[in-house]
Amino acid sequence: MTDLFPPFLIFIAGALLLPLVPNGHPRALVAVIVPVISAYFIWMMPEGMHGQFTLVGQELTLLRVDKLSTIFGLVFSLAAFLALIYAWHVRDTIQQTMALLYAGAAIGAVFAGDLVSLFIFWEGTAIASVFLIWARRTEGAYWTGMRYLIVQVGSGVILLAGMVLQYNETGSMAFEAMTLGGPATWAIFIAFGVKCAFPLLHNWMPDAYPAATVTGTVILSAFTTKLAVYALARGFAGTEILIYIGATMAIFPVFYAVIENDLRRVLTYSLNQQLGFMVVGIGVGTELALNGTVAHAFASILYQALLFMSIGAVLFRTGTARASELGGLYKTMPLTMIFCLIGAASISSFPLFSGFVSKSLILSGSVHEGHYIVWGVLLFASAGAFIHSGIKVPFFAFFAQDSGMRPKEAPWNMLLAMGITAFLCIAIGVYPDPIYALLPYEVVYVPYTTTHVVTQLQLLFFSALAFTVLMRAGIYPTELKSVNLDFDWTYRKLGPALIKGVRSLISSVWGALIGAGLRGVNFGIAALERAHGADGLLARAWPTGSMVLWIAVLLGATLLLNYM
Amino acid sequence: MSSEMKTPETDPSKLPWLGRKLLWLDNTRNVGHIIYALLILCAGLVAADFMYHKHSYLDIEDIPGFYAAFGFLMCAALIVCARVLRVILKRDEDYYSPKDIASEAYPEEQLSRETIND
Amino acid sequence: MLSSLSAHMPVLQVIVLLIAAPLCALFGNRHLAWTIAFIAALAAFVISTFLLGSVLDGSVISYHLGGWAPPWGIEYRIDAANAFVLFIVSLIGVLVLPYARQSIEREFEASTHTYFYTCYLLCLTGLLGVAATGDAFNVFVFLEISSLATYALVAFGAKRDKRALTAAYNYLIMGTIGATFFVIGIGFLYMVTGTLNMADLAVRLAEVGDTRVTRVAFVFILVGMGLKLAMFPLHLWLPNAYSYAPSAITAFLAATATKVALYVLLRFTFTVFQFDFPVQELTFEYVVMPLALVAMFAASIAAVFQKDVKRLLAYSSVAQVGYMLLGVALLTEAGLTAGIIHLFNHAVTKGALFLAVGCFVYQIGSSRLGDLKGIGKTMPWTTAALTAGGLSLIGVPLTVGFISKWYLIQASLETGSLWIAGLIVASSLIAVVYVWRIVEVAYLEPAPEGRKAKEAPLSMILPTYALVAASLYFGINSELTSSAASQAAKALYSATDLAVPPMQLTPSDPPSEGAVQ
Amino acid sequence: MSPELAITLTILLPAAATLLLAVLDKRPNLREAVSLLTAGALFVIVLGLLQTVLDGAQPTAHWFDVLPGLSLAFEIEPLGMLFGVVAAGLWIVTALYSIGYMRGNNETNQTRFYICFAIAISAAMGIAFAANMFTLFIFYEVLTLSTYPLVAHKETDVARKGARTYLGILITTSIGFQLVAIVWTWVVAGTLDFEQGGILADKIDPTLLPFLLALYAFGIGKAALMPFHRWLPAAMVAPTPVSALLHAVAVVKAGVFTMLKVGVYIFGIDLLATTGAADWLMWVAAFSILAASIVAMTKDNLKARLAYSTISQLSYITLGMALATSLGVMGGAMHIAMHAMGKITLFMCAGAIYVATHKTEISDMDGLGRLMPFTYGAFFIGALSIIGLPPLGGAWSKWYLMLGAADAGQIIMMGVFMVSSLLNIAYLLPVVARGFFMGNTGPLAYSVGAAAVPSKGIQEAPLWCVVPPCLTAIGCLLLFFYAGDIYTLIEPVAFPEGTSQP
Repeated sequence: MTDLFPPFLIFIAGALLLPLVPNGHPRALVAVIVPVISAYFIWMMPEGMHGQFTLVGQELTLLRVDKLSTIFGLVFSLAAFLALIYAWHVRDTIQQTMALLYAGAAIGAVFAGDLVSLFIFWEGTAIASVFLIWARRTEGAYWTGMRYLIVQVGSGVILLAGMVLQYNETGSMAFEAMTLGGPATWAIFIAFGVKCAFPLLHNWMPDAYPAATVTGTVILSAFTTKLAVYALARGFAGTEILIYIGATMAIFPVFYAVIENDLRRVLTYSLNQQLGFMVVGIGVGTELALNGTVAHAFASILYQALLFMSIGAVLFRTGTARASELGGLYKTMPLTMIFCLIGAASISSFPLFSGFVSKSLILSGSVHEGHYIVWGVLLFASAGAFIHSGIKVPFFAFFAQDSGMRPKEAPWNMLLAMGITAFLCIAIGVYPDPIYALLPYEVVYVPYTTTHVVTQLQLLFFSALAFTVLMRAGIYPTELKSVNLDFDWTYRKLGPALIKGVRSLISSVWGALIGAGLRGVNFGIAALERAHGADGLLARAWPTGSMVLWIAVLLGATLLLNYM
Repeated sequence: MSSEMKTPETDPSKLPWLGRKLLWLDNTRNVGHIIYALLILCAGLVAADFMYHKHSYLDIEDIPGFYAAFGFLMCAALIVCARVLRVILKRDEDYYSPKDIASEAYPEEQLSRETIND
Repeated sequence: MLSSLSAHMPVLQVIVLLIAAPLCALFGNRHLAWTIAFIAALAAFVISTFLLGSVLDGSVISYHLGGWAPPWGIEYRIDAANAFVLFIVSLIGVLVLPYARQSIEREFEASTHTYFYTCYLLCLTGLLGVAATGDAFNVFVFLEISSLATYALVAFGAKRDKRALTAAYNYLIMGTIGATFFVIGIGFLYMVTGTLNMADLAVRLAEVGDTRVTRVAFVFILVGMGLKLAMFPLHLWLPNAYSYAPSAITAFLAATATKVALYVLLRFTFTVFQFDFPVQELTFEYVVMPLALVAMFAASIAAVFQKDVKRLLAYSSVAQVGYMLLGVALLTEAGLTAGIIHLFNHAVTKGALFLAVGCFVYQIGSSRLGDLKGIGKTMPWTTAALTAGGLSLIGVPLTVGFISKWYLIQASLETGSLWIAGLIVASSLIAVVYVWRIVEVAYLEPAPEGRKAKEAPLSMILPTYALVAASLYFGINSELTSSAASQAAKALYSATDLAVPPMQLTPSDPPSEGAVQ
Repeated sequence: MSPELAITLTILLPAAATLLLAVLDKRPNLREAVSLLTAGALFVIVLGLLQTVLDGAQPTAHWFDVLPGLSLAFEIEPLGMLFGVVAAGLWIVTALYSIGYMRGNNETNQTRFYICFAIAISAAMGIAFAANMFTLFIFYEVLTLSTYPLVAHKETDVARKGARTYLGILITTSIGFQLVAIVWTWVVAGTLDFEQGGILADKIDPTLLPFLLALYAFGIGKAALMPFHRWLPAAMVAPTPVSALLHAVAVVKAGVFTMLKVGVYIFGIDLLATTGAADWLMWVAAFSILAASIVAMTKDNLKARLAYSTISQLSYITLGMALATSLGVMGGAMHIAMHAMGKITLFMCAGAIYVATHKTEISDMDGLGRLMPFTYGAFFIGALSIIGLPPLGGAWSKWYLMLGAADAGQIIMMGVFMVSSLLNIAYLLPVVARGFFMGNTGPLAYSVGAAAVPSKGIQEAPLWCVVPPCLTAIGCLLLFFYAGDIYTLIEPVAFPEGTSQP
């Protein structure tokens, strides 16, 4: 059916093979090898449209290989590889299988050349990923998973609706650059937006990611949102509204990240924020900005994974990721701490770390196009990111007040995964050219200029200064066991309350109606029985006289009628 | 930072090598040193602004120490705002319970809680 | 020999039975009596089949009794309508006999069996005579013959339940009143026309036109026949009579008596009073139709609440008569066809049902619902027959009931009255309730301890199944019944039987003036 | 074999098998063999017919006239062929499954069960191949009656009550509304033959069309359009193979199939589109879809939940017809097959769970998935197909239904399909999620670093309860890739010559 072997099939084959391999190291090894093979295939694929075939009357293109899809395919394979090493110790067949399927679906989606195949993989990521949440096997995770799944599939059905409308209008299922216009493109846009966690559509993310298993969160953080970024970059590059959406996304999670107690949720908010940068880049839409988006996606997958891995390791050893319960772990988990700091430095865009060479592309891209306010906003967001992810996460986990916990260092596989990731973060930061070479457009950008380094360092160090000062002054909000209301309050509290109210209203009205109806029916039946039952008027044995009376009545009436 | 709570003493020999090396952070005075270092670094960076030709797109960037001021003020504002926001947004951990992960412990069998004392 | 016999078919239809009846009593041996009765009934059935076959093409047979030409002599006039009725009645007549032989064994003393057969044959004679004759007064005579025999037959049930006597008595009073009204009506007609031959009456009445006398005559005939055919609310005699009569008789009566009375009403309405007679339309529209509709519901609902299957079915019969009258009261050819086809279909169905119930009575001595729990496992064939008949009552496809419903609904829709169609199906749904009460009790309730019941004897099962088969066969292939019914309707409704010169079976007589218009 | 004989055989073969089944009452092995062989033979015959139909022929068979002008006659057109193949194919699976279930559960009256089952299939075949509405109605009623003993199978009070509701609603609607509608059609059109483009155009006052359609739509009680849906949950007292038969193969599919037939061949899509006679039906169907889903969410009994799910899914098909577009018809027709395959899987899994554990309530099933991985895996796949997710068959029917809605310009109806998918998730996947991940029964596959040793091992239901759902689950998957064949089959119906084809 295809002239090239689609990489997603490798994952599916791997997922099918996995349960047959003895659980333990052999199986973990198989799982880790799969993304390597996939990366090789992706690397070797020539550019162009491949894997075209017809399914139920639809022309499908399974493989659209160009620079944009290739780099996403590669980074997804890389992320899967790292996450699977990190998850080497996991012995849960479902998690293992689903992790592979999830990565496979994401890679499949990236190479999808038409909306139908995109939709197929789009839903695939939703279904496969939810198992990583459910696998936590708690009541809370179950409910979170249901919410997550509904939102994710919801994104899929909105995409489907958009496709249907698109098809109805144009008769084409091609997935090309679109212009926001009619309901069709809006639906597709919103579908992408849900997975990209646009403001107010973002709640699934802080809801779900902290709920997943230790390893699950690492895997989750890599694919879904970056896939959405890819889809937006492919379909809506240069759509102006994205700039403002992105800017909003870059700011408001910052506040939540600062006051959030659960460190995995802090990281989720920061992930959301990083997506904001990418979305701005897509909105700006110039070659520079798009390069920035792709580069930032690449870098952010790695450092975000690294951060999630390190906090995951803490969770794995201590049973909690709450800032209020952690602290002082640097003594016993120094390597994890260092990797966390590397991740933190990367997300904060310290020079020589990966964030520095990618984020600046976006900032430059926006300022080149004259979006000065947006530029300012992003600058603020960068500083904010440093506060909550660069300082807060490592500080409260590893330093701060000694919690008294003395966990062992993370297991070897986690350390290995974190080590490789950390190495990559630094490598990209130090020597970005290989990544730049992979970007969709020619890169004429030098990240390391004096101005850039100095200004960036100023920004970061003064942010750190502000943190220190306010911390010392006791103004910085203390970490407390708490949850913070977010927009999901609307569907976790308000919605159910409304539904409950409406339902009780309806059910009482309905109950009253049914009750009245039943009484009516019963009364009717009783009346019927009185009239028609054994001794009823209409069924009793009548004396002859009465019968004759009836004859007389009928005769009389008929005669009367005839004489009228 | 405050250490009202007495931290349990751990035998340093059981700590990993790197952990032992980092133990000097336990000392409050050393933390003070770090803060001084930070201050000096900050001052140095502002001073550096005067020593090279800034490549700027915006006039505002040309103000010496613009990024420093921007970073400091914005972060201070952010933290203050967040503090105010928390008053509005904070709820008990079991606000969404009993069907919420915030109010339940991570399942023990999926963890490998090992301490250095084991 | 055969040809001369065939020439006398119309009269033989009646005479054979009339002769056989006293023979039964005379020989005094119940086995011999049964044989005679059976042969006679079989002969009647053969004759009726022959007659039906000869008139299905729309022709008319006129037989002049004793060679006296009408309107002076008595004429037997066979067209599709009454041939069809003759066919049904004689069919049921012959099928019930083998059943009765077994059935009455346990219902009354052997010594009275010969009288039973005599009464049975007389009743059959009367019913066939009513249908066959073309003379109004002759109708009355035969009606009385059959009625008197019926009263006696119902009273035979007294051995099992004394209330049969009261029922028979009531029936006698009511039946007599009905017959009297009928004869009063005929008297009025004779008064204004001076003739009793129905064909002749039709011609002369058209000349006389719409007078008060004819109106009164019509009303008396209507009410008189309404009594006999159990038109609501003149049905009050029926439930008791059917409940307490011997099982075989219940089946026989339910399938035949009311049908013949309906035929008479139709004959008078559509043949005799067929001229432009506004009162007729008025009466059907404002009296018969509402009463038919009320019957469909009131009697059906009454059936739902009955605790005895026989009585339940009796009420159902009243409701079914409502359907027939409804079809007729639509006053269209389609409606009439529907009424007539239901007449046949219901006869077959109800016959089968009462026969099946009779099997229960024979085996467990009761037809109360409470006694029939779980009977489906011990008497599977009988219960299956009952169920099949029940499905037909409901009007499930592949049964005759469905055909009737189809025609009725079609007829009502053709007149543009969706609401009547709605009422028809609504009433059928009540039938679902009462039929399913039986089915559930018979199949799904656990059988009581200690009841010793086995399947009914073959001689009872076979006639039952003959009728069940008929009700299925004519439900699957309604070719015969529907063409017969529509032919009959044509015969009754359009004046063809007067316009077409009747076939002369008595070669000597030329067609009389009166008969040919 | 001539097509005419083949058609006759499809109906008579299962009917004739009942006699053999009755004779073999006391020899269960032979009896089940007969049941299976008949199913297999029937399927082979139907496949032969399918080939004929795919070649473009429309084989006919004429039995006899029941009423003058109204005959028992058969003509295989694509829609009927589709239904026929689905019914015959799934009968094999159900027959297999019945053996496992009935024996595993030690049910009584097994012979009666198999006999009624065979009659029901015979009736389903009659419905599928009917050449006119009259024939269809007859077999429709036969189906109702033959399934009554199946519903009442257990002969308990609950079973009796359920069966009463079942029969009551189906008979009431079919005689009360459908029969009237059919006679009405006969009176105005003079024919009841199914004809491409309908038989009612110019025959009836257009203002009356919605009423006639209402008589049909509510008269086809088997389509479980609200408010005449109660029979379906009531029928849940039946043994599970019956539920599978009722909810996936014969009964409900007969209902919606009739609905499609009425829409396409009695009214004609064009007539419905131009007069807007089906607009109201669209809303009623949409209401059914959503309301039934919401009710399903509140049900803790697995079979009851599936029953309401069926009500909802059936209205997809009704809605597809009511959209009065070619694509809607295509989607509706396709959904017959897709839903059948998915839902039969779900029911068989529910039955397997019951046989293995005697549990009926979802809240008691936490953790069972780890004991019964195959059953739950099949359930998962079936559920995904019902939800309409790729790569499972259900995705295509939803695709065409939504295209139909878009074509009709009914954005709201698209929204209904979308919301319904999400509701499907909310009530179907909890079973899977809780089965695999919740509760403490079953092996803990976690213990870090150690090989997973199942603590209790796998405790699946008997083999013949597990294999059939797995087969149909694979079927769901295959349908995704072979939906094009269904498209080709239905194409001449949905897009008769002259209409534009996408």
